[in-house]
Amino acid sequence: MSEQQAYEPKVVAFLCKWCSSAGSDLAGVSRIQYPPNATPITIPCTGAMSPMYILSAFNKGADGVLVSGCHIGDCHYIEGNYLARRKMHLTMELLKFIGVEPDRFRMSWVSAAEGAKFARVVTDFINDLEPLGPQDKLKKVVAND
Amino acid sequence: MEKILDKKQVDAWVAALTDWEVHAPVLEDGIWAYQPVSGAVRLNHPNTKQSPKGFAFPQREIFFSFEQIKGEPPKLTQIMPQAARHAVFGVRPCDGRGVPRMDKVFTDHVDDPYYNARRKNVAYVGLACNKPPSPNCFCLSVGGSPVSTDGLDVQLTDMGDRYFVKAVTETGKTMMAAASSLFAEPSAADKKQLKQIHADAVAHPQRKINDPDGAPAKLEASFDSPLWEEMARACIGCGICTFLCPTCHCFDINDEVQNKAPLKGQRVRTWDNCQFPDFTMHSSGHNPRENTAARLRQRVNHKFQYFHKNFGMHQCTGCGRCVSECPVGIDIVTVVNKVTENVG
Amino acid sequence: MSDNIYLPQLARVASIKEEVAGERSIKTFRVEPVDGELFEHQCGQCAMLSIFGRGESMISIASSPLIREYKQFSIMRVGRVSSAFHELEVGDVVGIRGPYGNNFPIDDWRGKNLIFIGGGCGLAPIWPVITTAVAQRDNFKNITVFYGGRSPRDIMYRAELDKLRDAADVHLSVDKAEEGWDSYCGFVPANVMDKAPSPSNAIAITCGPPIMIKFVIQNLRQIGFTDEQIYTTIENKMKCGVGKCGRCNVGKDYVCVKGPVYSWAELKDLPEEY
Amino acid sequence: MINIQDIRDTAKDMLAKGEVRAVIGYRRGSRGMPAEPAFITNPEQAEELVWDPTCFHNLSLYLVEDRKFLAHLNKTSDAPIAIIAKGCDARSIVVLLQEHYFKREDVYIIGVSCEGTGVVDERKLAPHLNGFQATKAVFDGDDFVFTTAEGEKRLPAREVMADRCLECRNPFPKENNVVFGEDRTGRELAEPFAALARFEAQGTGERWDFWSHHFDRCIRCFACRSVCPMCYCDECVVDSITFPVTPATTAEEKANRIRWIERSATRSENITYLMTRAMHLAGRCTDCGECERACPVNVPIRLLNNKMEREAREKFGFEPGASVGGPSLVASFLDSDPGDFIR
Amino acid sequence: MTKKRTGVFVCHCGTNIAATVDVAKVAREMADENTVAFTQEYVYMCSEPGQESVVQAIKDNELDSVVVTCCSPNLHEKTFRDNAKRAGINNFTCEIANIREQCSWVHNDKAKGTEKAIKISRSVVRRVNRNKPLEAIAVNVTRKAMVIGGGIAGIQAALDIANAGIEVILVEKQATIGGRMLQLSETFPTLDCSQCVLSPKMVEVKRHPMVKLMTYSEVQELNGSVGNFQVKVLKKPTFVDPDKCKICDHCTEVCPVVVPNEYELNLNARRAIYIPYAQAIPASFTLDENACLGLNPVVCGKCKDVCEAGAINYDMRPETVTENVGAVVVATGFDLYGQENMPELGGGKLEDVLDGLQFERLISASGATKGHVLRPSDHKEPKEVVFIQCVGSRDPAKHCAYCSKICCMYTAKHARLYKKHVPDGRAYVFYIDIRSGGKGYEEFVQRTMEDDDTLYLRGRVSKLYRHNGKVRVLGTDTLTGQNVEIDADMVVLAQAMVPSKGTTEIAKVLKIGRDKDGFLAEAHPKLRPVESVTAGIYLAGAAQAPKDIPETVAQAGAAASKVIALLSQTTLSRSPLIARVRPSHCTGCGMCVDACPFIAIRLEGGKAVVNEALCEGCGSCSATCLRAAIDVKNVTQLQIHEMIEACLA
Repeated sequence: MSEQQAYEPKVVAFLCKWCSSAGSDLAGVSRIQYPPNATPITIPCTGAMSPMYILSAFNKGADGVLVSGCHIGDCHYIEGNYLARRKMHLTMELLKFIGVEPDRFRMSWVSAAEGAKFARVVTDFINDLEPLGPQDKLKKVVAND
Repeated sequence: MEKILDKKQVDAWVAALTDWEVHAPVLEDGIWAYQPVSGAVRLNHPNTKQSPKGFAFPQREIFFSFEQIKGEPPKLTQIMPQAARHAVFGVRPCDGRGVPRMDKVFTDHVDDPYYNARRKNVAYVGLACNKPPSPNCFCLSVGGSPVSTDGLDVQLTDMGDRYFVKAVTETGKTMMAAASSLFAEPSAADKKQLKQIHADAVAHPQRKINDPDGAPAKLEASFDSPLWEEMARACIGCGICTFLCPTCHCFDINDEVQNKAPLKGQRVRTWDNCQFPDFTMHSSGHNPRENTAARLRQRVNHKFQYFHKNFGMHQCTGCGRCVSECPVGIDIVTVVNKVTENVG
Repeated sequence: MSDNIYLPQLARVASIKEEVAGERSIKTFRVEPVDGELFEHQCGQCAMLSIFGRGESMISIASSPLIREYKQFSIMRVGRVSSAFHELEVGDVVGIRGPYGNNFPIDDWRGKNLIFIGGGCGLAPIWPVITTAVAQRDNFKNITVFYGGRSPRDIMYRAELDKLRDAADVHLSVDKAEEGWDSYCGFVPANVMDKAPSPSNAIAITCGPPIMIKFVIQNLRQIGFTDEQIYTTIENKMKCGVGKCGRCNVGKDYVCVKGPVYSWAELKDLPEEY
Repeated sequence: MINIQDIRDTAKDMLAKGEVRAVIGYRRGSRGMPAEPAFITNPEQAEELVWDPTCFHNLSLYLVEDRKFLAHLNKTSDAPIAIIAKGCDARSIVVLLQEHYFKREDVYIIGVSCEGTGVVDERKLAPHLNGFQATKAVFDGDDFVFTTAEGEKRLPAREVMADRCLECRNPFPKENNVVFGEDRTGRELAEPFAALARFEAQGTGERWDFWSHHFDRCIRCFACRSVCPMCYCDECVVDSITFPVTPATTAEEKANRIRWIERSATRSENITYLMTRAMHLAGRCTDCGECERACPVNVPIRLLNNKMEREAREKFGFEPGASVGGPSLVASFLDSDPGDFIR
Repeated sequence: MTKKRTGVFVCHCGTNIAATVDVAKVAREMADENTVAFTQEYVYMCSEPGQESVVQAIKDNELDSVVVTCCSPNLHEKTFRDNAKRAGINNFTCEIANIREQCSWVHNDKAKGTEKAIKISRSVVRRVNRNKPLEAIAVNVTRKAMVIGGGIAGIQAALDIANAGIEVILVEKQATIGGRMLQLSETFPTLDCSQCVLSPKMVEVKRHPMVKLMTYSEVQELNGSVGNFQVKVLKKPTFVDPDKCKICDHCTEVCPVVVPNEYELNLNARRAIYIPYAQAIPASFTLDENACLGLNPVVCGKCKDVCEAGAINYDMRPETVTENVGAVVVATGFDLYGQENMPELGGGKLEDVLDGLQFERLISASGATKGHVLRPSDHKEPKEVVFIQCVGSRDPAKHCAYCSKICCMYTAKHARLYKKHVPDGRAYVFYIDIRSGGKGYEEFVQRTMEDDDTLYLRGRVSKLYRHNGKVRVLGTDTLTGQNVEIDADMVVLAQAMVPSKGTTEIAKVLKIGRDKDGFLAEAHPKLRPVESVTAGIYLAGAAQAPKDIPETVAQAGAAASKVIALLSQTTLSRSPLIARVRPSHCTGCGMCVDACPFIAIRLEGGKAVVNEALCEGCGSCSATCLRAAIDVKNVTQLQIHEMIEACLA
């Protein structure tokens, strides 16, 4: 690398298929601009969100991880997001506990009708990640000791 | 070369070893571990939690990297360790004796280039054990001694306010020569005292393997003994005994991939452990050593039978780490004694 | 070639043939060096094959040492690396290092009757001995090959075996009768018992599933073969191939160095850790 | 005070009558002070049983081993196994029962109450012994008495007791078939989660400095996992040294194991391993402290588990090992679960 | 086994994608993936030539899987999966990478947009690499439907379904069907008699051979899935045998217990044994267990004594029946937003302040006052009545954010009817604005406004309180900007429509979603307005959103036709993306069983077993399992793992 590249936070965004992914579609249909740093992965439901995915994303070098699903009570699968809320809370607490900046992980409820909110959530997240710099605490190091 | 070094001068000696990165045991978070030091070397440790084997045989060694663009042959780049020269201070005699045993494994039949590259850059400055640092020491039972110089480049013996310093190898002499002004010639009294300290050290009671010489044959005869199962009953199959052992050398080789397309990754060696169930498991699921009994038997036999048959010496050096650190009290001394005492 | 024992040489897949289809499929690969030449080997030796990014696996070399242009490997799909092999296409590049282990003492067998007994994918490790013996036909007396699979579809090297009939007695078998199969039906050990080859001036070489080997040896001894007349080859999980990684030992021997070829006389006294 | 002879007699009696297959308890080890697990199958051996401050092992681990062994042989239990269980150990058994790992009738719980005391922490003890090693430890009221080459050394139990015992609120094995010692539930030797609270008072940076240092030290010997009765998976999702491979396992399945982490004991991999373990123990860990005790390089693993335990208790009102019925922490939820962290 | 051969088809979508994503670069990068055997870009992949080229490419290149990088999968997933099938490969090996809605439309920077599009596409290529060919699951259909709620919506849906020759069970919580419509006096804009319109339909329900009516019954539990639901219904005891009851009314005459009459919205009282309305269906009395002195002949027993037909039976017990149905229509209706929520308007404590429904009963010929407008406090005819619209509606800060849609209309109707009953009366209507979209609606309101004694005041009412035997109304007329103070004899509040209490309960029981206001959520606001998010459960009437009768009837008909269409199939296909257990890894801990929202997993022989008919594929089990022993097909943890890897490469 000839020059130090400007830091662009890399985010993996896990979106539930029914609400948040549809919400992001609505943001698209509404042409609401937001930073391109978050790459979406659609999962059936936030209930399917294994804490492993979050740890793994950080392990592979994500600067931030976003999990977004249906509002409480709106889950397509009735209670998947309730289960997710508990799991994600624990995961987040554990990450904070070992000294990962709280802003590295974010969870939101974005319904299919909340395109603008989706854009805002991503924008806020990227804005919050920028001052933190690259995430190298949990990131895999390749070189020999 | 035999010299006297005032304990106050140890730091100066360390400072004079400018060609070396000096490591010495440091107590941190309740455990003694070798760490880089630039002074303040106080060799008042019992023994380190981990043996110094990692200097030549680290937990992780990158063999080579590979890169491949779709449709093209992969490019391999050999990665040889570019380690600094390490001078390891405070190596206990048992760990010193581990060094030639590791050398044997990694140079027998064919040379291991990674081990050799690191090994040639490590010097071991040993510290004789005036008394056993652990209640589970048994070096005398395995052909060693608390004052052994095997595998060491320099041997220090604590004589109160000073060390009796003995160069064992040419490297050791060079290291002492790097600060020759710090060293004094030993007086006759010093030599007499050294002799006495060494004699006392050897006389100090230790745990005992009853028939170390008969062990290879007796273990061979006890392969099917029901005792293995009984002794391994509490074994949890963790890696403590082998990872802490100064002579356990088993390893695994894996490809670590950073990127799938275009392919980018390294082939990496990591420590492995014969007590892990997958160690010998075939892809089919068939496992030649399928239970803890078979695996304990393997560890004990490797140390006291197979290695002896191949190299004429026990692989165990009696440091006692596996005994002290086993979370469930599996005690290789007891195991060897129990198994062998039942054989005529 | 490098003196780094862990650094593989690159080899290009020259041909792929599916021997056996299905869940336990077997494919035969011929590989050629990308640059220079590949190492020389002896009958019964193995090589460590790599697919970069997936890992290494020890595979016995299934081609005769007399063939210098390529090396042949027949690989059953069982795990991570072998599955990766089964995804290869002609022209793909793999890694290879070796040769590892000892070999069949074929030169000591001149003038003898050779009896090969293989089952399943166990034909591959003894295939170099068979083909070498056939290539040097005059050095040996009778050559007999027993080989069996679960079903006709599990018979590997089918065409090659047919060609072999000119130079050797070939006795094929399948475990279970099936329409269109006119050779022996039953297990390989039973076929051996059925044909009862003479132990006189003979060497029996067997390879296959452990249970088959066990009964083959039992039957051979019953026919009159001595332990010294029976050879087999064993496998254990291997990582380094050079006697250092510590996992393939049977007793004091590392199979990657002292094995994989053993006479039954040697093997029967070793612990059964394979 | 528990009289060990009572336990021995009970064990002897049950073995003699054939009511149990074996009694898992503690006996003197051959390598100094710590007791070691004992597997007693004939009545005479019952005399070997001991009960002292070094009985730290959570023996329920061996119930797990037993089930695995029986499963391997395709057998079911023909008689229960008796096991000596402290409060925390008994809670582990409850979690295992909750997870249907074995049946209640397959285990006979010989409960031992820790009463007003607990087990010794060898790391705390060491500085008190002037470099000598203890060969024996016994309970004596509020003290532990250690035997060393120098003679007997009496120390207040609180000074050398494991933190988890000091912080333990439930030193009594509520789930039991027979119990020795009195119920002193609610005894307070130290504030629960005291160490955790002190640690959490620090800032993000300090916490990271602390943990990164510890994570770096991990050698991935997996003693924490091996010694844990809750880590009974046949194949660990993060770093597997055991595989449930059967003749029916397809090549594809074997080839497609997910490699969440590498075997290299580097910081990132150690973190992912230890964090995943903490996540997987959330709501299941009963704070027996064995992982931290077994760790040869003193990684404060218990602190991670403790954090999860406190979150579960305070945010979700969940207590691991409290009852056999009821769903697990992460398989259930309440309407009142905190959600204010969600945007 | 051979290497996957995936084709990647990159759509420009005109310039919709191509303007912000370098589509050629996306195609080039995808070609570097090991499993990609073919790439192509095209201006409109979904066009006829585009689709043809996909089919052709699959055939020509022997592709076994397809990734189309284009718009949202909601739009063209089916299109391209159908193409895949047409080309002879399994449709579930085709996946969509959304680089339009989730990328090109929301980013300006072409370099960064391209980079993101590549990551998205690559992650989907990696996913497809592990996709298994799957077949949709066929399930047999139970040719029977259930309609929950016996109001006009439910009645209409039930009749429509029944008339198609499909058996239908109509479940009603109350003692009679008819619902809210039965409580109305006359309906706008035609002012025809509500009961006259409804009664014949109620009778038809009663008599229809394909309708099984279950009144005084509640749905307690629903299991199963589309095509095969098992519904548990609790039949509450009425203690009166409807077949024997002659509706002679003798029982009420002797009943000593008097309780407020909820059917008359507490404007009058009823006895413990009662019939809701004269038109009730079933035409039978009901004994209110809670009000009765104890169902005990020793304590009272008067009704039983007097019943010549012997219809009264104190020994009736609640009964739970399980009905198997293939589809469910939910038509559980609305309630009015409680007056207690509006303390400034009296909080429901001012006697002469009524809500819209109470006023309906007041002016209904069958109501408490037999159609005479008499105010509750003193039974005098009110001469000045204030009607207030938008009470609780359109007030996101304090109450309901939405418009209740019908209040403008019924308030106009109320004013008209009031004037009809009290010609010398004066009506005031406070409104925010008038919403009268609907056939004849605007004309209706205009006519009302034209009445000299009906005064429309644009503005809100800030306070109601008792003053000298009247209700003082403090408000503002925003047109004149003046404060208005009226001493009214009676006030009628057009309370917002809210989902009925029963709607809230049924949503939980049926596990169907509700929107932010608590109304039942439709599957898609535009395209699937009568379907709930759960397949096989349909919505009708005001439980889904405020609506008037014609709309309700239309929606009920639509729901019915959906049911008919569904139940005219003999088998249904369900998504095969459901959970799969790896028995070797399962230890039978049961966490997945607890986590499953659909009760689709059970333990059998110490292993988890998925009921394929119940599993919806949410994946809650896989995230809960500690051993990775359960996965959702084609969304496995391995696939997600590799997608994460691809996103971060």
